Amino acid sequence: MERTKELLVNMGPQHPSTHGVLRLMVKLDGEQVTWCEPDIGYLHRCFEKLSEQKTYPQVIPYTDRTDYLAALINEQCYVEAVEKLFGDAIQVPERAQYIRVMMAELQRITSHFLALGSMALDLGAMSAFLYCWRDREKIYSLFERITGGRLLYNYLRIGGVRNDLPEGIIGTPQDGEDKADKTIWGFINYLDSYVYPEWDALVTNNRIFQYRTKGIGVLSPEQAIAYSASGAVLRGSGVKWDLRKNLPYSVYDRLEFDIPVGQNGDCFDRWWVRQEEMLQSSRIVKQCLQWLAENPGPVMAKVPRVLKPPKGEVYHRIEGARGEIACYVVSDGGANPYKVKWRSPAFTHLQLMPLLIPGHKLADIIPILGSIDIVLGEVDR
Amino acid sequence: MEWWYSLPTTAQVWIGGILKASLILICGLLNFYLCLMLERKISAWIQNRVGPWRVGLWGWFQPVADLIKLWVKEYIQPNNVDKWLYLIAPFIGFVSANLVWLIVPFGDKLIATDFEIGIIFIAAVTGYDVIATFMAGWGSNNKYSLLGAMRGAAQMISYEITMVMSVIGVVMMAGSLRLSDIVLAQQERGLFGWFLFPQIIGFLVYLMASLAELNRAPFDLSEAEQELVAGHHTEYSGFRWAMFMLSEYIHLAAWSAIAASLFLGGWSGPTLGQVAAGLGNLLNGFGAFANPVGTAVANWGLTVMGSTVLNWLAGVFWLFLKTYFFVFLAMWIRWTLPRVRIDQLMDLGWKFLLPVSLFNIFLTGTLRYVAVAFDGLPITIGSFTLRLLGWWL
Amino acid sequence: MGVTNFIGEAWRAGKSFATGLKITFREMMFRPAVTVFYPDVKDDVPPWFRGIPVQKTDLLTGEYKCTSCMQCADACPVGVISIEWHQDPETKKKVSDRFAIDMSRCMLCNLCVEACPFDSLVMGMDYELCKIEPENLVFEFEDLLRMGLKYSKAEDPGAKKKAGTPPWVFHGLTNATEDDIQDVHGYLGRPPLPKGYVPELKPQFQKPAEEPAAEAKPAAEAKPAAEVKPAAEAKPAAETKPAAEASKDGEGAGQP
Amino acid sequence: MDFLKERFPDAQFATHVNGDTEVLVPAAQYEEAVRACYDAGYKYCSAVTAIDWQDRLTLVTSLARIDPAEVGARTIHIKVDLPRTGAHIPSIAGLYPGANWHERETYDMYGIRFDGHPNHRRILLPDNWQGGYPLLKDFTDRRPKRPRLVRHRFAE
Repeated sequence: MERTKELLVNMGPQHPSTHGVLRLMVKLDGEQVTWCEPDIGYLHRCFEKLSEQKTYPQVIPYTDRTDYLAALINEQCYVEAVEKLFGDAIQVPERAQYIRVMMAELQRITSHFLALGSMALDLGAMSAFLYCWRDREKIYSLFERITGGRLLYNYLRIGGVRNDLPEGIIGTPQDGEDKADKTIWGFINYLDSYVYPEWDALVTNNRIFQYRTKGIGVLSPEQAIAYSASGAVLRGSGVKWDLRKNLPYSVYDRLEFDIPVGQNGDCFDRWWVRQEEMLQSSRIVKQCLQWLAENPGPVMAKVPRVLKPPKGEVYHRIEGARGEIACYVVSDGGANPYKVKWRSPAFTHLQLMPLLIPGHKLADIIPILGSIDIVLGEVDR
Repeated sequence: MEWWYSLPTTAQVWIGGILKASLILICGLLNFYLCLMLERKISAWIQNRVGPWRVGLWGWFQPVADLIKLWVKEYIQPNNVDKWLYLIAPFIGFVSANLVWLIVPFGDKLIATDFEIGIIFIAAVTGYDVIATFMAGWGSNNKYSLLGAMRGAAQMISYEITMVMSVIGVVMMAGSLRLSDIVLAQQERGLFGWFLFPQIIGFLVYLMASLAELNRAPFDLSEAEQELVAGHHTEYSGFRWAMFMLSEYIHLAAWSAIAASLFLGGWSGPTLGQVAAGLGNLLNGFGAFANPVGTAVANWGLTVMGSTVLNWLAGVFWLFLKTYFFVFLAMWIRWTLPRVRIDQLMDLGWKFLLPVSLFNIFLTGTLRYVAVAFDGLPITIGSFTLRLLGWWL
Repeated sequence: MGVTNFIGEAWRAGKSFATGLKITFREMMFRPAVTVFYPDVKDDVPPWFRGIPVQKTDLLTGEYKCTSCMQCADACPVGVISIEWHQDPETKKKVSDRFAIDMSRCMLCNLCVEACPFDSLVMGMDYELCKIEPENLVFEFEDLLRMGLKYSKAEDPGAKKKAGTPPWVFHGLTNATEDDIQDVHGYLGRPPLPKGYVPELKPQFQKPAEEPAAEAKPAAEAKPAAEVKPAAEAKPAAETKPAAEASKDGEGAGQP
Repeated sequence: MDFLKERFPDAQFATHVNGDTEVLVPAAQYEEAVRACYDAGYKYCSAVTAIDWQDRLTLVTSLARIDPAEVGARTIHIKVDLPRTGAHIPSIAGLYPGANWHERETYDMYGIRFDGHPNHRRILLPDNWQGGYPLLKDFTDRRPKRPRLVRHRFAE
């Protein structure tokens, strides 16, 4: 029989549902995708080259720009790596550690908000997307009052955090939805009592949504590990691995939380894992708030005005919002880092596209891309 | 009126035709305006926004500004398009959407053309929509457009069958394909003798099928903006793109009007005279204590009851209400549900809706037979009891 | 699949759709809109919102506090602060010729404010910095001083930098205007006043005597007198207090 | 790391400040060392990068172990010293598919060729990039710089 010609379609760089400037080259046989290759680099901003020419504190604002949806977690990764280089010279105050963890978990919630919302939007449920922007704005107004910045907060410092929490931002555990954008307690209660059930009923239990996501883009645990998947992608495939538990950094070993794990490794499981992680993050934030309300204290260690860590190398891995963020800092004893390597999860996850997409329909590219949850600023750095 | 009858017949036909056509067009455009504004406002309210706000009072003149903007916008025609298909596709869709309004009964004898084959006519003119979509997708020489056009054609063609099948039940109960007859048949069945209740299965199937027919979410696969950038009208700009929007919303309103006539009794509803008479009777305590006010109101109602214009106005009013109930339903569904995939859509159409509509036809036939066999048994009650039996089988 | 499965699936799907429709209906009917009508109504931002680094003036002497020590320029990651100065031959003091910030490249990282040893720079809350010409995004010293007026205070000459919350954290609005200072350098376009002329400060700028929280207290009191819009009034008034208490009992961070 | 110590007695071992192990093996033994780690359970390639000391390049391959029951499993960094120009090393993308793009990026930024790489192309820079390898210390950007904006006083 005669072979029909395959249709080569360029999804992106300008496409409604490739988040950012990703270019997906797909070959279509009818609606069936037979071949797929991502093409990146449209947003390359030379982060690693720049950071070799800046002093150590000056690199922190650039780490914000890599994954601009979870900026504080990137700062945490870089800052803790540099502190490890200093060894015992810098003792970070405990309160600063707790503030870092709390902000990181709030940041994780915002990042998951956007991940879930954009995936729902790509599947056509636009109202769900706007609901999560509505709730995301509340956290951002909290961040704005704490750090002064709304999206890119240059908040963490080598040796602590820039400033303490302002008066009254913590609030009381009785704060309700009306305080959701005034106090952190208010937002956490609002999240647990209103947002999560609404999401559950509106999207997660929706049959069309389940038809679209269940059994799509199945990733087996072995494949997930071999392809260096991490974060919700790895956990959605059923591997119970979370660097906050398995390689504890900061004060995570003193906080109690669970690791949600999926069974099938399909898009729905990744979605479900993210949704559950938001609840776990709110648990962590609650514990941090209780601790912070009780123990006031300094939030900044005594650090020299010019930071010159001793010669050495460190490779620091933390659990970012999208997976394992790692930072390889090499110091030659000078005021500038000799080398900074940024290991970004989204960059690693994009390798899964040629594995997951072929064999599915064209419409399935969208939930797969959404469940992998990439940020192009982090992919291209 | 005698000057009108003094005119030659050809002149009557032509003038009447032109008058009707322009009226239909105006009606379609008014519905477009309302639907567009409602779409924006309802989506905004659902998403905790306020929607258009700047132009006019609460932004209710936004569509005017949009149309002016689209009118003066540069008209871009890409290279290597199939020129004629590309140019005329939007207008074919526009015409097919407007043609549906021809057979919508707005009141007793207030109907443009009263076809005997009303339902079939709907299926026929909505067929043009497929052609328009496919011409647009094929003509504009874009891969996304082509995919969207393929999807749209497959979807519309397969759902037309289901839509007609789901209406057959109504036709069987009314005993006619003519829409005005269907409305009258519902009127004879009493105040709430709408076909919605006995034909609940048919109604649900018709709802889903016509959502797919109209390319509205959750079935808007031919212009799925997240998958295919804008589907079959990706390459259109300016007023030709506006033509697609026009036809989409006019089609939506027309479909709602048809659904209202088929299932909600169309224009039938209490007229002003009936209301006044009822009010008068109420004031009179139904003759218990007759007082001059009640009698006056009742008599006024009785005098007014016969006037054609008032009854027509009442009919238009009720049809408008029922139509926009359906419009609101469609928008509400659109802004709630995610989109289905093309193969799931086909499964739904062929494997679920079509068998269900056939089962509905079978059920209705049985009930008709039963109702005729032991008549006196009111058909709604009988249908419900037997439908309960139908679940068991 | 059997007919019962068929019907059950339809029932489950219908139920889930009904739930979703119920939720959207609730959102439509019973939830307020969150829209802010931006140009007419502005969302209230805290005074320490990082909009643009501005220069502060001492209301008492009318001198600006910048000494062109170049520390901000060194700390800036993108190098958008350009400072030119020359040495006054007789007084042997630095005289600033030019202090410009190129806001077209500034990334609002607050590092220059932290580097400033004289508490001269502060992050202003003005965020509408759109200009038609990119050259107009270069803010010269005059503009920065004008924008910084509403954070300026009558400084305490004897105050020495103490550990504790740095003064640029949670700084408040004093809403000083051009009438509250004497124009020593004439950057306001007014004729310079005779030297040694001591202006009578408005009550909210009078230094309260022997109180350690000398700088943040007037900010807290200035609120009611301020001609800020009522939406913003409640919030900053509530939030300039912590700076006062924090610096009073000296807890908080040591300035890096 | 005992299994590496007995396998490669002449390799140089070191420990990072956070407990990670780093092994400096000769280039000939690189693939063998990686496979030894793979067999020892280090099935997760965290990153591949390189460091440009001015006289040589050092390829760093960070391998980790994914064991849900284990807490505090440190990373192994396998290091290879390579010449600064024309360096090439066997690719491990067959063993660790996740290292595929990291190797491409390392080639893109440092010019280290990976023999046997399935898809050996530039990844972040454009395919027709001629400007050299950016992360080498002696890289100079020849593209025109944006001029510094200067505004005349009181121009508004």
